[in-house]
Amino acid sequence: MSVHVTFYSFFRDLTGVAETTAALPPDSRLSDLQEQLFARYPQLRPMQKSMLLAVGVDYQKPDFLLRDQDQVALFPPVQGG
Amino acid sequence: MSVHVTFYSFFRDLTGVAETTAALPPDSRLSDLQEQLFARYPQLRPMQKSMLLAVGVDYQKPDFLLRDQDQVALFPPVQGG
Amino acid sequence: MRRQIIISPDLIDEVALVRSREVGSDMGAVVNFLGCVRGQETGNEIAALEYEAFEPMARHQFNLLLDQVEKRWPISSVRLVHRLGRVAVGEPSLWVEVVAPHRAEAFAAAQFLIDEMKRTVPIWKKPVASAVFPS
Amino acid sequence: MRRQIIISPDLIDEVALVRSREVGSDMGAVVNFLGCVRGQETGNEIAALEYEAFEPMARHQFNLLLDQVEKRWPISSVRLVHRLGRVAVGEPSLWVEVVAPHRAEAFAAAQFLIDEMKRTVPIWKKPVASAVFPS
Repeated sequence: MSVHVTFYSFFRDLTGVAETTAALPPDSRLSDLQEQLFARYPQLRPMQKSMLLAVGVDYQKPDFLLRDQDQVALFPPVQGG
Repeated sequence: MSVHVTFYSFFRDLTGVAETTAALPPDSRLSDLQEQLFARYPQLRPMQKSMLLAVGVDYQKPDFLLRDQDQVALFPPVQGG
Repeated sequence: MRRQIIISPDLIDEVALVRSREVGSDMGAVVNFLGCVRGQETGNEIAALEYEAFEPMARHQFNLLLDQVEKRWPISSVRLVHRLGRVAVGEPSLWVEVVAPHRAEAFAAAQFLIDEMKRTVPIWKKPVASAVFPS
Repeated sequence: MRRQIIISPDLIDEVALVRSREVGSDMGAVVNFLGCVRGQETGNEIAALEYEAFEPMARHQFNLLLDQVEKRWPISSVRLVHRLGRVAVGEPSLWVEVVAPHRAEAFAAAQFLIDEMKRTVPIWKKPVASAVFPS
């Protein structure tokens, strides 16, 4: 299956891209996607602890079970206001 | 000595006057003034517990020592806002 | 700390107050409170509240509260407007603005001011019943 | 509960917002918060902040917070404006208004919203140094 990934804030600077796609085996979780992205963009890995994960417009935890065509967003802590 | 007394809010309705004067012996306290006013306006006495007392523009307690020509104000709890 | 205390029968002109606000470049938070007259007072329908103040003392007591605010928080400006006389239901009777570096102190100071004002500033209100106040 | 959520690069037009306020006759309190860009960010002089949002998610997360506000307090209206893009020092980046029957709930809800927003609503800021932003 394939998911769509968007990076926000300085994660976009770290990866050099705003969006990408990832091919994953069935029953993959957000954590599997993270590992694949860390392999592709090693500079993201140190951000793992504070990294926020969303699927669609809702926050999800690393154990979230992905589905084909999910829209995933990865970003650092928010700073509105 | 003589002090000037002003009533505010419904104390004015209770006494029927906005202002009055009171003659007092030297070394009188606010509590002495209160007693004289209660004698003159008995309908004020039930208000004693919640009554606020000011001399000039500052709150004072019943044991406050009055001086000739003091400007005293008597009023119920405040309700601004 | 900039201070402005207005006790007046005039309508509160929020737009003019917003336009005359001064926020220094080190100030990050403005908290504004507006108290409006509600249509019910202790269960009875009313048309307005009639406000009365012992004005010089009210001004002095507001200033004593502002002295405390100035000591407790790094506030750059407090502006206060309290109306007198007849204030119709829905109209504001009180307008308070606090400008501070951060929001926590702006919120704390604004709430402190309003709470204490209701304890110490000699202003009173009297309900005006609906029937005697044609709209 | 009336809700308005605006996430936009436009200047925050406070006067228009004040004029479009709706306060029912049973509402006694309006709390308004304005967050302004300060001239220093973590010790460095800046000229502006550049705000970015994941907009559909930001709007959804704001709505989730408003759902909580609606459950916890008898609020009649919440209006929120957050700017995007470059916001110069001294300009407001955030405007929040809460209308409630009494001041305690209006203050509580406004503070809850701002605190939680800073935890959950996907908006980020980047300082713009003074030198690269001629005034």
